[in-house]
Amino acid sequence: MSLHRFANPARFLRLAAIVQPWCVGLGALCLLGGLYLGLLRSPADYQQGETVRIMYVHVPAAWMALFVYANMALASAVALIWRHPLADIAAKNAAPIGAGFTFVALVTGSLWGQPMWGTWWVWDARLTSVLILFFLYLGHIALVNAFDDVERGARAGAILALVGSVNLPIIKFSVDWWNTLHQPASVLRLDGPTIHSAMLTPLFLMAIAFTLLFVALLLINMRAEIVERKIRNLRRARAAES
Amino acid sequence: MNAFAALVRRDLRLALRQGADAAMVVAFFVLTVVLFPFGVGPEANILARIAPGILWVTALLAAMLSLDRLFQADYDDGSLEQLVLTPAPLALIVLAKCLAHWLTTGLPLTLAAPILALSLNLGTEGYPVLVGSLLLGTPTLSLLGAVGAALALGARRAGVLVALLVLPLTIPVMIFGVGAIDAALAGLSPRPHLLLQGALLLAALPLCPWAAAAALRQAME
Amino acid sequence: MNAFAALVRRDLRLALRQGADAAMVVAFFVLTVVLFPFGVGPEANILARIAPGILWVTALLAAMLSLDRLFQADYDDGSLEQLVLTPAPLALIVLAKCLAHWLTTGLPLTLAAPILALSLNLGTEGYPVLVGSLLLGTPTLSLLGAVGAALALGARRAGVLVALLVLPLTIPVMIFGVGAIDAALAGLSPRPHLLLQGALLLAALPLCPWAAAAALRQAME
Amino acid sequence: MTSVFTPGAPSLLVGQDLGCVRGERLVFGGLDLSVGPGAALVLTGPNGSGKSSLLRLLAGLLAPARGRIAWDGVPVADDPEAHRARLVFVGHHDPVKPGLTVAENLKFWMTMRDGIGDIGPALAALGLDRLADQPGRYLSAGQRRRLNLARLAAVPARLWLLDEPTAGLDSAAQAMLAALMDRHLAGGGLIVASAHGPIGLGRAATLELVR
Amino acid sequence: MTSVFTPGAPSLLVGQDLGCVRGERLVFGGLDLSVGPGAALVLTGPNGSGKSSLLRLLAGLLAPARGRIAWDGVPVADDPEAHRARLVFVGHHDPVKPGLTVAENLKFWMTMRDGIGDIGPALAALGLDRLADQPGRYLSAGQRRRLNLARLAAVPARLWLLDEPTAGLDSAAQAMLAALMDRHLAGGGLIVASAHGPIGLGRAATLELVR
Ligand code: HEM
Ligand SMILES: Nc1ncnc2c1ncn2[C@@H]1O[C@H](COP(=O)(O)OP(=O)(O)OP(=O)(O)O)[C@@H](O)[C@H]1O
Ligand SMILES: Nc1ncnc2c1ncn2[C@@H]1O[C@H](COP(=O)(O)OP(=O)(O)OP(=O)(O)O)[C@@H](O)[C@H]1O
Ligand SMILES: [Mg+2]
Ligand SMILES: [Mg+2]
Repeated sequence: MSLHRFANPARFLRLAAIVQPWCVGLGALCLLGGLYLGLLRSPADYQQGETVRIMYVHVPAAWMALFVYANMALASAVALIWRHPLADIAAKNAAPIGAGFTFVALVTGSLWGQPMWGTWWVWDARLTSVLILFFLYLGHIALVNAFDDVERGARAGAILALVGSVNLPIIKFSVDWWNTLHQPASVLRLDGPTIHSAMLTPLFLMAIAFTLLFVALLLINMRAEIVERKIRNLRRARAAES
Repeated sequence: MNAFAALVRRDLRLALRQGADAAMVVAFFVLTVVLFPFGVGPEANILARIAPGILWVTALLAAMLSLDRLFQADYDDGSLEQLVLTPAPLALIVLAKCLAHWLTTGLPLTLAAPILALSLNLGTEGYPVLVGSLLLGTPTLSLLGAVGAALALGARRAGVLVALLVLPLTIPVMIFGVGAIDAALAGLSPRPHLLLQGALLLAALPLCPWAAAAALRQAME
Repeated sequence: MNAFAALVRRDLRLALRQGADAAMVVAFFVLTVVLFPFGVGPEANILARIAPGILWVTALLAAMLSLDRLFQADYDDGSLEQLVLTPAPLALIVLAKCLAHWLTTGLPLTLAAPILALSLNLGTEGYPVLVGSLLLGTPTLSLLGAVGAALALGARRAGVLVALLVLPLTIPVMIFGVGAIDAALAGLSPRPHLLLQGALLLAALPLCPWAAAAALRQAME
Repeated sequence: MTSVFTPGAPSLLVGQDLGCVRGERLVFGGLDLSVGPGAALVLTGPNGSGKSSLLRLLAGLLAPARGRIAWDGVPVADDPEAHRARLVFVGHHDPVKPGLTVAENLKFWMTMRDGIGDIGPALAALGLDRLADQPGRYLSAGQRRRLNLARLAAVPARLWLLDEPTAGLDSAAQAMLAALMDRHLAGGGLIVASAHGPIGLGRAATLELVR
Repeated sequence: MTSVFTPGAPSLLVGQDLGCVRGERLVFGGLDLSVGPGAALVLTGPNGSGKSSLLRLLAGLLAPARGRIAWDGVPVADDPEAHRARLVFVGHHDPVKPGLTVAENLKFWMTMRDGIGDIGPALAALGLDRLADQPGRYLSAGQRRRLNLARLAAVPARLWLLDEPTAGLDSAAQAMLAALMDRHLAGGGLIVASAHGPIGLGRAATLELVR
């Protein structure tokens, strides 16, 4: 009976089956191209040397961290307003992927920070707000998984994602201010250095690759979850009949 | 409106009769603040330097302590479903519970803070701003906390989960709170920080009860 | 003994169902530690200085956040009276619940602590002592907390008393814990502090389950 | 699924084609019911057949997976606050605060419904007058149930939704409840109640749920 | 205060001159009772008359304000652990963990009594076999009660103390419980149960408590 709510997931599943291989293929292509151009063909930075190549992973990952959260909030709004079950599932499954990108951004940033700033971590505004974003993701994941009833967890998660999306700019803004108050102006950062096109192309390729990767992962997760819910329903129905 | 007052009065009465939660909150606040001189050593200047931060962080953590119980007791004994069935808007009911929570945690914390500040050698310029920023900030904590508590209702390990949900959201409140005191100590005007704290409160005042009410309705299912 | 293992297993299962819970405690721990740089500012040397205090306060908070529910849930749903009616000695049952609590709170905290200490720039000499003192101290927190949680069940007016009695008992645990790390950082021997922590644990191990069991029996009346 | 229509002229509470899903499992579907003024509907059926779920649906605590519930022809989802104002729901739990006295407990629920009258008659209606000053913590199971039911007498409402109201009551209290329900029906009220046995509603329609 | 003596040869459970004080108020006093092997005693009386209190006294959850309780002539206070090992108590609350499945819940209570057998028959005895894998959170009120009662079938014990065991049960479950109780009595077990109506114990003595 509750399967009736997944009547259109059948259509979604069909669509996803078509889109997903394309995402994987194109994503892999962009990834290889971006890595090739970035790691082998682009110039080393005159200041930073070879370590600048971390940028090709770090920056797109950081972008994705924000992008995925925005998507999640959007999906949550759709789920809450129109009660669309697919939006629920999308928001729920986007969170771990977003957390993954955020984690990659944090780790690559740290790895970059070690040679650049001589330390793995500083309490800089941008770093700290990414860290908080990571916690928002973790809180979301924890909440969604803290209920025995899958749907209940998903809907609680949707509310949290919305509240978080209101708060995210506030956090960013407050952390920026906090930092300017406490931190001496010596924060090491490339203040918008004019980037070479030789750096820009691989950067964009990587960004596209990450986006496609995200879509592919999301589709895979969503399909798995829909199938899992179906199986559970069937099992319940059979238990009820016997 | 009648219902609002009745609910606040009931929650206050329950808190005063049993009292464990509010007392726990203040006791935790005092204990943790007192702990830091042990850790940092008794150097007055370092203590004074970190005093605003310590006071705000511990106030925040102390508020967390009682949050998971905000709706839990009412949920367990069936009072919550009756509250949901009351004709009054659910957001108003949430607001009443937040007010009662603040009166039993935020307010005592605010009152205890100056005494603790003394033990941390906070500069005299800091006191009024400390109290002011706590007065403006702790209600926001209660409001944000209500959202977390409502979301975590029926979840396992609600206590830690609530903290996990709420702490990231409360960071701006704390940043401006500490900022205000630091500004006052540095001889600057704390006004912009306090105004921002006020703005946060004004934003949270309608939004949080609404979100918490939505979450509570979910929990009834 | 069978009963002991069964109870630990049940509590662990309840806590770990779907696997997110120990992770939740660690996430909470990290989050709390992160609050302090916001409060006291990002200067590495000050952070390093208060790191032991921060880590211990957080451990205490995490323990308390989950402790008030240690018996409450079992009390509310009637499981507690059934546990009391089990042939196994009640003190053993309390001990089993403490062990499960420690395994899901104290242990993950202890394991996560070194990583957090890194972000607070704790001196390298501090690490082994940090872990050791948490290993020795967190079980005591669970045990003391159990007494508090049990007392709070039956307590009517006594709620306030409980908070004020049990919480201060955790102070020595924290002070010796912080003291041990500070001693190590200062190049002194942390041994006396650790020995004292060990003594506290040894004293708490028989006393707390006994006291908690007595309190639980009261709560049945 | 069984369905029962109470025939009668102006039918106030109507549920059409109701379906309920809990824990991702269908509890019932395609259920119709209708209760007119002065009429009572008794829900029966084995454990887990969905009596409580149906009552929660009618109270608006659960959203129906399908179908609609209407009052006087207007879907209750259109104005949930008005619906809440016209009903009293007595569930499996007794909302009694251990720290408040019996009188305080009842007074609170009365004020929440904007009643400011005297709770004395309501307490007396369920034989609780002698206990008015006892803290809720000292009540026996049946006394708690009586206190829960006393809300029926304290708060004016057209629609009573009662989930096994007699559970734990002694025969005196059951008689008091029956008298209360009779008076309610005589005044044009509506009752939907679940039960495993007779609950003192003589001429009520029955809706049997099956699993 | 009323008192009833079940006459009969070897009388296992005996209470003499029992008095109970709750909330600083005397609930009953001077109560005598005695239950022999294969016999049942049904406690009746109005709400608040002390049925639950008496059962808790017999279980050892409450200490009697006066009088003594003996098993085979030995005061149970002398060896409370042995007394706990010989009884199962079913109270007003159902000790069901929402996060554990039905089977896990029952298994747990079985292991706590050092049973390591199969829970299948006990689940079947109360018609819960189909629900074995449902989380406790999804149970209806009657299903929880059944799970609570399933402990009777899962744990071997001489003495059953049942507080309104049929509350919330449908007729099928009431029959299952009656069968279970019959078998227990036939095997020489003892039952003390409180009730507001018939609970399927045919030839049981009755102890009427008054307020
Ligand atoms: C854990 C540490 C770090 C974190 C969390 C972090 C976070 C971020 C974020 C969120 C962005 C994207 C923001 C935007 O485009 O507006 C970003 C971009 C960037 N980061 Fe990092 N970062 C870290 C460390 C570093 C380090 C050590 C460097 C190099 C010294 C670095 C260099 C850059 C550059 C060059 C960009 C692109 C800037 C732009 O697009 O304008 N980051 N980082
Ligand atoms: N926890 C308690 N503390 C103090 N007094 C209590 C407590 N529980 C019950 N009482 C009081 O003791 C008396 C007997 O209560 P008890 O629960 O034994 O009654 P009962 O016969 O089981 O009633 P019911 O039929 O309602 O279950 C009541 O008057 C009640 O007010
Ligand atoms: N909170 C819940 N979440 C999910 N499923 C539930 C929940 N409560 C009950 N159920 C399931 O819904 C079905 C109907 O439950 P409901 O409580 O409505 O039954 P009932 O007819 O009231 O039974 P009883 O006579 O035992 O009170 C049951 O199969 C139960 O397992
Ligand atoms: Mg029911
Ligand atoms: Mg009773």
